Amino acid sequence: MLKRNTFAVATVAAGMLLAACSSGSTSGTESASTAASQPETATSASMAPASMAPSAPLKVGVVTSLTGPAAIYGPPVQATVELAMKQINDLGGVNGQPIEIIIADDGSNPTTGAKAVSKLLEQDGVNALVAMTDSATREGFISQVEESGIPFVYTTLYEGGACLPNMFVIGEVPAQYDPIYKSFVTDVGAKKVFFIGHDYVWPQTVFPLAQKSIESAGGKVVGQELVPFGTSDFGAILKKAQDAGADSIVTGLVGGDFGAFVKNWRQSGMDKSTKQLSLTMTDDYAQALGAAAAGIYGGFGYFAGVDTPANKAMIAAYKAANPDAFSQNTLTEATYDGIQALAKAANAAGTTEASALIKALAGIQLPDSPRGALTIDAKTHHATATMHLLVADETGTYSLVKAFPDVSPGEQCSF
Amino acid sequence: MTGLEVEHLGTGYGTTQVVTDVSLSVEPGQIVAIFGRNGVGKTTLLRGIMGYLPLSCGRVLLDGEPISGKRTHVIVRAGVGYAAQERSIFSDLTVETNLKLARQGGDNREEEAMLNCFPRIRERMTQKAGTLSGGEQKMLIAVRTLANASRVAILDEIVEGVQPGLLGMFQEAVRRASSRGLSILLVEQHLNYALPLAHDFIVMSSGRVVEAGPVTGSSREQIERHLVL
Amino acid sequence: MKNALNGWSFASAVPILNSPWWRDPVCLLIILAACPFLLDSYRVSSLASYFPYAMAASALALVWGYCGILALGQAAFFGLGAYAAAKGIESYPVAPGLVAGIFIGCAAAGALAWILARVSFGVRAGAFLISVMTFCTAVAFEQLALKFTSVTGGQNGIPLDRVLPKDPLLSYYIGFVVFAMLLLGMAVITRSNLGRVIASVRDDSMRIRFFGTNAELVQRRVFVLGAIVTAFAGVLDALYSQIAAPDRIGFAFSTFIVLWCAIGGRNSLAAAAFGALLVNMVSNELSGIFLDYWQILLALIFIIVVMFLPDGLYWPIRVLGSRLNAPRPLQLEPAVASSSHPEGPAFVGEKLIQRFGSFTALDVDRVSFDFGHVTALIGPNGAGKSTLIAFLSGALSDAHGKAILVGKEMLGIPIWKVARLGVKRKFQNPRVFESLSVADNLFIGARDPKLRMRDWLVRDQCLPIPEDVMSLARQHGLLARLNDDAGSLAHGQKQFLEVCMVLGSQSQVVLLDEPTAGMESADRAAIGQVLVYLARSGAAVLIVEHDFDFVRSIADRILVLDQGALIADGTVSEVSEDRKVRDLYLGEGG
Amino acid sequence: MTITILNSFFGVAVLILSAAGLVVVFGLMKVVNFAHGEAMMLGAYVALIARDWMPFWLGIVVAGIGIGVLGVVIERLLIRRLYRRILDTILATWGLGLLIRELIGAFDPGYSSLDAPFDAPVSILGSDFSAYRLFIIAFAAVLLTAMWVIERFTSLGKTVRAVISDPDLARGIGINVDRVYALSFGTGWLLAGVAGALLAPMVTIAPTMGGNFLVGGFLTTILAGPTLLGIGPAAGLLGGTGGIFATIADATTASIAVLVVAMIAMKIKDSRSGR
Repeated sequence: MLKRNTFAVATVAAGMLLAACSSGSTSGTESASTAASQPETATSASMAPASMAPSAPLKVGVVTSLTGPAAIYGPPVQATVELAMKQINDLGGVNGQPIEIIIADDGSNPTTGAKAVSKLLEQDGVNALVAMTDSATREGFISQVEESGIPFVYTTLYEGGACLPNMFVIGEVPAQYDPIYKSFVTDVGAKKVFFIGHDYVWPQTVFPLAQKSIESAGGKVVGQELVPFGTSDFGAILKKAQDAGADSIVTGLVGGDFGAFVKNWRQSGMDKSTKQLSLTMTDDYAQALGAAAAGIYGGFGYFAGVDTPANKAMIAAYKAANPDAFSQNTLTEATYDGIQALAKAANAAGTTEASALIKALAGIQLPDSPRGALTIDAKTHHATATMHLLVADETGTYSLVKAFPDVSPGEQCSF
Repeated sequence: MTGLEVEHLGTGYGTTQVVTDVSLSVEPGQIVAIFGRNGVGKTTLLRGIMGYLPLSCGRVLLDGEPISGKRTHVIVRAGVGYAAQERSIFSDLTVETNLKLARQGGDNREEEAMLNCFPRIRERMTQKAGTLSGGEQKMLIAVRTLANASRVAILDEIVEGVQPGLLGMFQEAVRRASSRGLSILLVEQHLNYALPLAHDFIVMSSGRVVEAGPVTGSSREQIERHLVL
Repeated sequence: MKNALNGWSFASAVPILNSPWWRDPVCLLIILAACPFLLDSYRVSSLASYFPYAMAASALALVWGYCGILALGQAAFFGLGAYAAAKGIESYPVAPGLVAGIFIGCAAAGALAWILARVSFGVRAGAFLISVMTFCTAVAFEQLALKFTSVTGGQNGIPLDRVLPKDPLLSYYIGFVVFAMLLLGMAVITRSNLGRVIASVRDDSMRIRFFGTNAELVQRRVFVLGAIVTAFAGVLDALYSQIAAPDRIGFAFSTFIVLWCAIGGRNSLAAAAFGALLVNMVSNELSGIFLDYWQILLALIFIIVVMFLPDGLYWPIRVLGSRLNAPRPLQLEPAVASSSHPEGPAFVGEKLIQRFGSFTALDVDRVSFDFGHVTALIGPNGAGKSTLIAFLSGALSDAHGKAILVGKEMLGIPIWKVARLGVKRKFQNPRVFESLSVADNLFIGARDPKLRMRDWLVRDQCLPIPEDVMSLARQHGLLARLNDDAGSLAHGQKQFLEVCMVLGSQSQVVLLDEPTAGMESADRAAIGQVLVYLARSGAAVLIVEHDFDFVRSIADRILVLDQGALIADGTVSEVSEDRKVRDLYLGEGG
Repeated sequence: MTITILNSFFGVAVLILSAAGLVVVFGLMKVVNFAHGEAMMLGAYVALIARDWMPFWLGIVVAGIGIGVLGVVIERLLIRRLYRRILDTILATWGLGLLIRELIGAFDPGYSSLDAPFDAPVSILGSDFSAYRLFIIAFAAVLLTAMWVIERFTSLGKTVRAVISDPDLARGIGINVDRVYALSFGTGWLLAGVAGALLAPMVTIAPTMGGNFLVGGFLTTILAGPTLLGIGPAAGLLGGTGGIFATIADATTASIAVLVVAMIAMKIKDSRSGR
């Protein structure tokens, strides 16, 4: 009944790390971002300032959840990042130097995440940052990132609207789901939709937009229910959906609760009377659910079955390096793209200096991304990319229902 | 040899030796009383016999079989009843349950007999034992111990705090138990109660036996000499 | 003074090395003050960000270690502080916003704690109640923080702009100074007179009521104080982490505060703070290397500490400290001649009835005893003697009748108020405060139970004790063991200690339930002498006793109870002639 | 309506299942087992692993026995040293839970799924309801009855209470104290293992899943009090509150309502018990 995943936050102790203020590194990079100046070396010996020297290697910090409730997401991200690093270095590295990657754990919570970022910035002296974390964690370290001035690539699908001059987003934002919802109504036949999501900012932002899209396509939203984390009994909620006459359900549930929901849904017999579009069932999750996932729709920028040569090559290399690993999914692939984008930007700029990197990242194109052509808009700093409406089969493998190329992230930021 | 035998027993708490080289024996049907001032190790001796404390030397035999080293509940199940000095009742449970829990085997004939000695306990069967007065609690302990011991009963100051008028009941109960062949070992301060009962007496001082022998007319003086010292 | 103490002087018996109250906190603070010179700037800023945790752990040590309240929801207070600070700074300019945040956060935490304390403490409340209540509160608060997104930012929390200076050193020392002030402030309280009372509440929250202390009030105040300090820590945490997030308000974070406190040492404020800093610093160092294994190791360490080291990692210091630096004992000085007692009856009761279920334990038509006399209460087992003593000390809340004690109607008055009428009680089995020193036990017995402002700050080093009580204590070796924990005394010495505690307060009415049980005649005589002396100086002494010879030697008047009723009342000779008494009690009847 | 009522029953049944082992351990031994959720989690894992080797039902039995044996071992190593230190048992078992969770987490980050042996909904008074949910409700009812029988007709409960209140005395009247301790604790863990395995098909199996059951189980246990039977009304009160508020409001409100009701009920219960 009462279930915030309270006890699950096992790692609080590991981290319990607060956002301490950055010291010398901040001033160093700030001055670097305005004009290439001499690095300040006095305050922090460990700090290798992002200077203009082309000989400086690209040092990328990657923040993700290796422990805590979101620990499910981190390890495949780590494996994917390592793959990207290897591939880049095999092709000669960045500016003739091998790219360096340092992974840090955010412990699935903001304070640990902030600590991890301050370690990357101050101790490791990274000159670019990639994060695959939830929004709460991102908010915990965002001010540090802003102060540091180094390029930051955020690779999680999120609620949108995070804007910093030095931040770039690869990952779906709600506006990009517009064609997915419309297709769910028109192509799949969802007429009366019920929303079920966790009670936090992402579903709270996503559902009103989804409602607009669904209604503009002729569908109707008949109800919405937000639940606390750790909910595993959805009986009362499914009853509400049934009473509301829903013929389809859109779910924005994260973590283990989604699996519990799917079982509740099946055991109640509502899988016969309703269709489900999940905004969170990534490829690996669908595979873990197996037959239970059959018939559930998904909408993502990426899925493991994307039919491009780049994707097939990437998956083959990934499988070869990690035979037992989880399948690729939209989160891992976006992080892969993030690393590739940084490498490409650094090569284009010919330096790892922050302002040059940021300039190069704005508007950068990855025509051969595994998910298809991808562009980081110079104006919004968010990615324009392909979206896919998917449906899972009996083995929990997604197949494509419909693809929507070059979907704009919409009004996010304006630089 | 039958009954309870203690040979050169030494025991104590941790590294502190409290009881040294105590030997005694209690034949079936015999009553032996141990006297001594406070803190001479009487209770410690009994706890050693009962297996609560490890023995540093010596051994304890029950009907010729060694029982020392065995765990307390095994010793009790072998037929040795023990009434500790402290309030040894389960105060949250009823009198009836207190008796029932201690019952060894299904037979409660002896319990009935003992309840006849202490009719007050029978009246209080459904009451929680903690609500009994101090003297009634002692009666309950006496019933429980004497009814369930099949070979040896060890009573540690069973009449402490009992009003003089009731001593007779306790004497009667102990005699009755003795008459069915129990070896009975009493630890007492109350000479008036214990001396008329006992066949043999032992006086302890500083953890050792300082005086022992059959109870005779002059025993009282012998014992008092040690107690007054 | 020397003369008054028959040549005994404590000054000469005191070891030269003292263990000042400030030793632990100051050692910790000196180390922390030096840290910026020993660590690199990244570690300095890490360490600074752990000060709020250290404060929360210290506050829990005060509440749990010193007062025995295991609060499982400290994070609710911590989170209130953090959210209040975040809302304040979000809504107003930084300075007034911060002030408002501190004020509102601390006030809200204090109010919440007060409510929880009202609900959870009391004569009849179980010790476990507060743990359950705080547990539920923390879980509920986390739900609330997640639910009311518009106020709390939900899962994302409320991010803050930087308030603390960018310079890591400056920001470190700001936290350090705040931490030092709170730590020293709490340390002053724990070593004050109130500190002694708090510890006695922890040891036996019921017994202390019979000395006139409103234990409930003490618990409540300590709990509220701990909540306010914790909320303040929460404010500081929001400033360092620049976010107020729901993971700071829930049960998980509460348990980590408990974990730090237990690992460091719950019995010392400084040790608990040290535990928080240590665990977090080590986590920080190891997290990059083997995070998973560190979690497992931490859990193992915690289990081991709980099982084997109740003092946490602080135990070697504590053991060494108590060996090397015995704390300075109280100076006992003979009391000024006690105030004159009133004449006449100390107690008059009419139609007193006490039932336990269907069992009538007490049913007395009229009973009284007087000042200036030793009155003995005798009767067979189960006659209701202990019930009457319990009644007179205020421990029976559902008795009926009319009872005037020291001129006041006493029915329905809580125990501690009855005690403040000047009534002290000695229990049948000795009940002393086992973890307090013998000196502190005597202090608890003799102190004026009213808590004054100075009791929060000052630790009295001198205590007036009646001369005869002092000689009783000396005769039985208590004065030689003033520094030892009362729990380490032998059974008999505990009896004497409790008698001395009861007599030390110079109460007008003294109730003793078999004070001489299990004692030898010489010791009995000593106690008897004191009681007679006490009565001669005007007090009313009521003593339950079995030994009629002893009663004969001290009592002026005897009350005889049987089956809850008073069957005789008179002088020794009157009662021993009484037919009913002879029949019933002495067993000499037909 | 039918479905709403059945859902509430199900909520109550889950509370009974997750509290049963806790009630045995707390009610009889006065030990609060904060590792109970992790014991359930282990039960679910055993059922998950057993799936590849044996039928589902046999897996439940294996989970019960396996976790029960583990409980006996833990009692020997850990709990035995903490009797009558009730607050320390909270801390020690909480640390134990953390340890178990981390150990499992080091091997398996989670999110496995176990299928129920029968998954199809059945029709009750015209509405579809999960057959497995019905089974859980029935099982909880049987469990409750069994507890009542044990409490009412055997002296087991009293023996255990005697042992806890005065182990030395219990030895002195011939009770094998060590065995009683171990068996009671083992029974608590056995029930946890069975509950975890039975509920596994309803949830996602992960190292962190135990926490979800502990809060409800803990509150039910505290309200249930010293008798095994109290679990029925306690689970009814909390589950009913949750069910009502989940229907008329939303899930978050329901969980807060349950906490508030639990606090009020706890206060009333405590002032009644008079201690």
